[in-house]
Amino acid sequence: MQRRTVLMGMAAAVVAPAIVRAQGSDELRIGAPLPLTGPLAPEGQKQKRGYDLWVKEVEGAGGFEIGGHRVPVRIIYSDYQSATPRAVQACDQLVTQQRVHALFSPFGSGAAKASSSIAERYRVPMIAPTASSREVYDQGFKYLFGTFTPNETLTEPLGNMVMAAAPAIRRVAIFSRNDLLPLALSAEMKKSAVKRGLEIVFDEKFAIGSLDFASALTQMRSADPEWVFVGGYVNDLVQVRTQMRDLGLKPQVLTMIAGPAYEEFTQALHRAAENISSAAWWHPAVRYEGADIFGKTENFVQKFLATYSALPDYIEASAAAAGAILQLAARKSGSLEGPALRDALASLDAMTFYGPISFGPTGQIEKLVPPVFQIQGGRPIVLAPTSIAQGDFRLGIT
Amino acid sequence: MMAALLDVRNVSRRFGGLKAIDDVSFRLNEGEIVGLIGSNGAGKTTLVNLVTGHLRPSQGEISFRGQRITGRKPHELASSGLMRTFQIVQPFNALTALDNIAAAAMFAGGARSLSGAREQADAALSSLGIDHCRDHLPARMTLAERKRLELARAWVAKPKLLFLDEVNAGLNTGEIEGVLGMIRKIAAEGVAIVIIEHLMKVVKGLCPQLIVLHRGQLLASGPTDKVARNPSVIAAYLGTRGAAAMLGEER
Amino acid sequence: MQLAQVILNGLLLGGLYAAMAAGFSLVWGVLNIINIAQGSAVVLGSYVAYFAWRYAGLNPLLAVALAGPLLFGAGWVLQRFLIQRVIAAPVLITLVFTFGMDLILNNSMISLFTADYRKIEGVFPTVPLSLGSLTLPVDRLLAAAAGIGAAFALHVYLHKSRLGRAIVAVRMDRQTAELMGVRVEIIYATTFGLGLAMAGVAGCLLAAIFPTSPLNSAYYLHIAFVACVLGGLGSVLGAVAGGLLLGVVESLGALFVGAEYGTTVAAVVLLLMLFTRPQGLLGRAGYE
Amino acid sequence: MTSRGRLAIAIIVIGGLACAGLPLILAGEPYLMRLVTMFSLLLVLAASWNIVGGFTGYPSFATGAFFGLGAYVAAILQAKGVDWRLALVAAGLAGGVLAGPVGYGVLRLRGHYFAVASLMLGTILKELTTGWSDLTGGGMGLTIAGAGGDPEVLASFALRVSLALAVLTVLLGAAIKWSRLGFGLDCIRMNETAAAGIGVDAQKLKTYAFILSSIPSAVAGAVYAGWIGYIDPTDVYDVMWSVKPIVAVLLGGLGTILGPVIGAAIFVALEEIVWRNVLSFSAGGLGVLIVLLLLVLPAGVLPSLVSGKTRS
Repeated sequence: MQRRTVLMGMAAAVVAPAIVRAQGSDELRIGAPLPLTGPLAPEGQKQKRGYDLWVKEVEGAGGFEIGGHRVPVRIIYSDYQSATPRAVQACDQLVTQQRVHALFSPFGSGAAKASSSIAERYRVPMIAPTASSREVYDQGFKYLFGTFTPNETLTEPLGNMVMAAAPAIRRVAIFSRNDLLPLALSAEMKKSAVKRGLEIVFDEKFAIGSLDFASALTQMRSADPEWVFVGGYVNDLVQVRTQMRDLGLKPQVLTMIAGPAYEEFTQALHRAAENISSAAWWHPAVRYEGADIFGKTENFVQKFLATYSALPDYIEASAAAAGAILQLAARKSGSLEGPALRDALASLDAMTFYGPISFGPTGQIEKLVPPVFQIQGGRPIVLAPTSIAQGDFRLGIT
Repeated sequence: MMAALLDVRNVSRRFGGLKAIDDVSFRLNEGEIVGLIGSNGAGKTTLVNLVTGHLRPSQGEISFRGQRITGRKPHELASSGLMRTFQIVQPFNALTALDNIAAAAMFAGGARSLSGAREQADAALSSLGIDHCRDHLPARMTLAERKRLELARAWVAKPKLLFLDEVNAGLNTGEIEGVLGMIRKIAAEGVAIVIIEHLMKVVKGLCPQLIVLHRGQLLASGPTDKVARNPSVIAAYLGTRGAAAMLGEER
Repeated sequence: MQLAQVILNGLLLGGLYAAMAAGFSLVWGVLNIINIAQGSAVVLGSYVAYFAWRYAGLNPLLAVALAGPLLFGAGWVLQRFLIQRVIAAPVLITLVFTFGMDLILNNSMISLFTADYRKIEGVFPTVPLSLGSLTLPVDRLLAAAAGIGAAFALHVYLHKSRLGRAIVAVRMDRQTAELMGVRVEIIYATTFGLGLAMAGVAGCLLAAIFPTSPLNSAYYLHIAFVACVLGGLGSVLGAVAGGLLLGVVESLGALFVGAEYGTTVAAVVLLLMLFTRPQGLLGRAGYE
Repeated sequence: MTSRGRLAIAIIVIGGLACAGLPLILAGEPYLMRLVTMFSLLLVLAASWNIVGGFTGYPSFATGAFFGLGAYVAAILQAKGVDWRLALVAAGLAGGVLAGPVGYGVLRLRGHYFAVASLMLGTILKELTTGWSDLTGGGMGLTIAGAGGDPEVLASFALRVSLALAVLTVLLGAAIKWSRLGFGLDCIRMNETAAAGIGVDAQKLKTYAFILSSIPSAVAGAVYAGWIGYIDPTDVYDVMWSVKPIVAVLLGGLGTILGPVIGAAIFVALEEIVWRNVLSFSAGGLGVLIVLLLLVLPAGVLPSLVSGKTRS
């Protein structure tokens, strides 16, 4: 009897480190591959700011609560240099080497889609804070969860709003960066426009990294559009807007996604930013009473402002929300085991500072209503949903 | 009448506005040894470049062994028996003397394997008297040895016609004798040779025939004794450094 | 009318390209080195202009007086003490060497300044000039004019000053120049310095119009390549012609082929040029 | 037996042992497996670049173009349900078919002009791939269907295929260097005018070398695509795929048969150390490596070792 206990104890001593490593109840490790260098570096930095704020908040609360006790949380970053395959490798390495309990996906839909197969292989839950395309979630994977609604949830309310304000509008121009998200948004924009009987008079793409758009915009000017939709990232959009002004191109409605949500957009353009309409998955003007670690949206915005001296945008909020969501799920599951955590995420239905969180069968967020907004008086004013609207839609640009 | 080995008909070459070679015609028969002379800038090297395919004629026709070769590439001509050496030696610097020659045996001489090519190269080295350089890199060889190496390389290619572009330039009298010995040996095998040379003594000793170029035009051609006494040839040479040197040596 | 506007856009762009290509072409022609780091040097010039504007309110067109000498000094030192040690090496070695320098410079800028795009704002009037139905943005007009002006200044310097003439002499015939007592290492260092100074100048002008980020460097390098080959190696005026032509070709390409193929059109033009007229529009045949 | 024969047998034996043994030894070590796979792919690119850059002396920057082409050809075919073996063969063929006319054109240029032209090939292919989004997915990239399944199996499989390809490419290099073609390439590198003068058809031999060099590069791209499971134009046409093999060969020894092997090993080791320790300066670290290498050890490790031995 005694001998048996000793033997078992010895066996346990040998096996124990392996169990501790696998369960890792001593700390929570999250793998986060980020594009800290390369073309996506600005976006990668935003994602990192969101994560870091969340970690700081958790540390302030004395740790991450799991199964009745608190453990420190550690995010293991890995720079994938804006190269998607490197992101996939980084995910693999984070799971197999660092034995992380969960993954925050790399930036954007393309990288999220590519790396989600790693999460699926090793049964490690992955939260994608910046992936919106349906293709990402249509792979039949069980371990992938995303905090962005599909792209048409941005273009449809925009379409409604523009048609209500200017029913006479007929001619639409679409100009898009030849890149995953902007192309997907433009495709949805096209659908939304055609659905409303509008005519697409200009439809072009520009290469990633382009600085000069004068020729294409000259051509666009000749097509005489009333509504111009531009898909791209903040730098592209600032350039397109400046060069539109230089060429005297003044449509009644100018919609740009996904840059006007960033503070640097209005800072760079000043008056030229006025009346540009946009939509995003989140905006600092929204108001939710969260059950998560940040609680009220105002609270999150305030803490972000205090830490980074800037207003958070939707990427930063979504990244912080990824952490908050993981926390809610872990509290529910009481375990950091992949399958248990995954099940808790799948069945989650809670309010956060970011908005209502519940994931559909594909893992993409449901219920969240992306706000439509317009730059008015140098800052973004929410126009929809009506519950949080701060102003009315205005026509014309300077 | 037997077809000429080389037939150059009305060949011209312009560089921009300058006529480097102007309507030159001549013929060469098998086994003939001809001196090609002319003052600096007369167009000798240009003419060699035109015949060996390194330059394309602006006008005119060139035939070799009865075939039209105008515009053919140098490597094709080398493989079909038309070889040359360069005024400035052009060895393969990282190959030993043996392999320098073996390369020519392989690509122009028709050797099937590297070992076969090296056998031919060894034979050439010893019969041309430079076997002591067999395993040397060109950088370790004297200028005279490198000139001989270039000759050996041309020789193993088994040419029918060989252009020698100032093989003696920069050599002393003793070294020149050695090179001349090699040329005679090659000539004795029935290879036709065109020698570009400044030294009249060398030309007279080797070449029964002469071709004289002056400002891109053919000034005279024919048996050496006759051409050398041609008043227009002497007039063209007088007053130039080349002529002075030539006359000095004749004395 | 649309065509005229597009050509005008191209010419305005081309003025900037000219400044970018002039220094690159000079270095290539005289030192027989392709400076892969030229694109990053242009970005460095842009940062000089950006920070001078940000902290001292300096107009980016005037920042030229700051960035030019600064990059000249950096280029002089780099050439004299680093590149000089591989200058006689084969093309492959010098290419890979300057590529390594580019990686260091570019990554250092990302580390120091981040990859964020920075934009100079509010210096130039935002209302464009009108010429009939043609629109002429003020900032672009000034920057393009300054770009061409800088290239012409370099041309004049090369042909009128003592040192400039020595540079031209070394380009034509290094050995003879050496025999005549020209100290070639010093000429090389000066040339490389001038090359980077032109990059710095171009960077300031670009900063006036486009946002600055280390990520722009590859695009700038591409422009310098194509404009330089179009115009002819080592010829400053050729680079101006090449830059203007490239600007127009790119703009027309965007119009007729599609905006996303601008770079492809330029690359194809470059290849055609290399095959048919490698000496460029105005240049003589180069070193090889 | 000649030294060449011994070297060839050594490559075959050691390479064969590595192909058979390493996947077993490294089983359960995903990190090391990935490292060795990365090494093998770099070795393929280095050894194949060496044929053009080392043997022939033409500074090609087109490796990345063929790597990317191979990756896309294989990925598209696999997406259409073609067997992976056929996809690899097709990728190699596509590389060779493109290399023929392209090589014939650009190899008439020399020095910098050749380098620039070869670099442009990658730029053009990258933009065409991005633009032709119906076929290639454009900027959205392509996911390779066969990449799912058990990660262990896939990793071990990728390791085996890339190792085998590396051994074959090194052998190809040896076979070329010791053949009539290699002798001709040697002559072309040293003196193209003189080579023409002794009957070397430089244009033809250079084009052959370019084609033979492109085929393994394209197949390497195909293996990479299947291994990673997702490709996009900015990644597979990255200029780094052209530069890293050059640096590896310069590290090991330009124009030697084993230089690429040694160079690729040192390169992967250094890159791994740099990547792990100075995350945000990884590209700059590579730059420092390049500059130091060319200043301190311009001949590469292998020739420096050999000449050091003969000196002492």
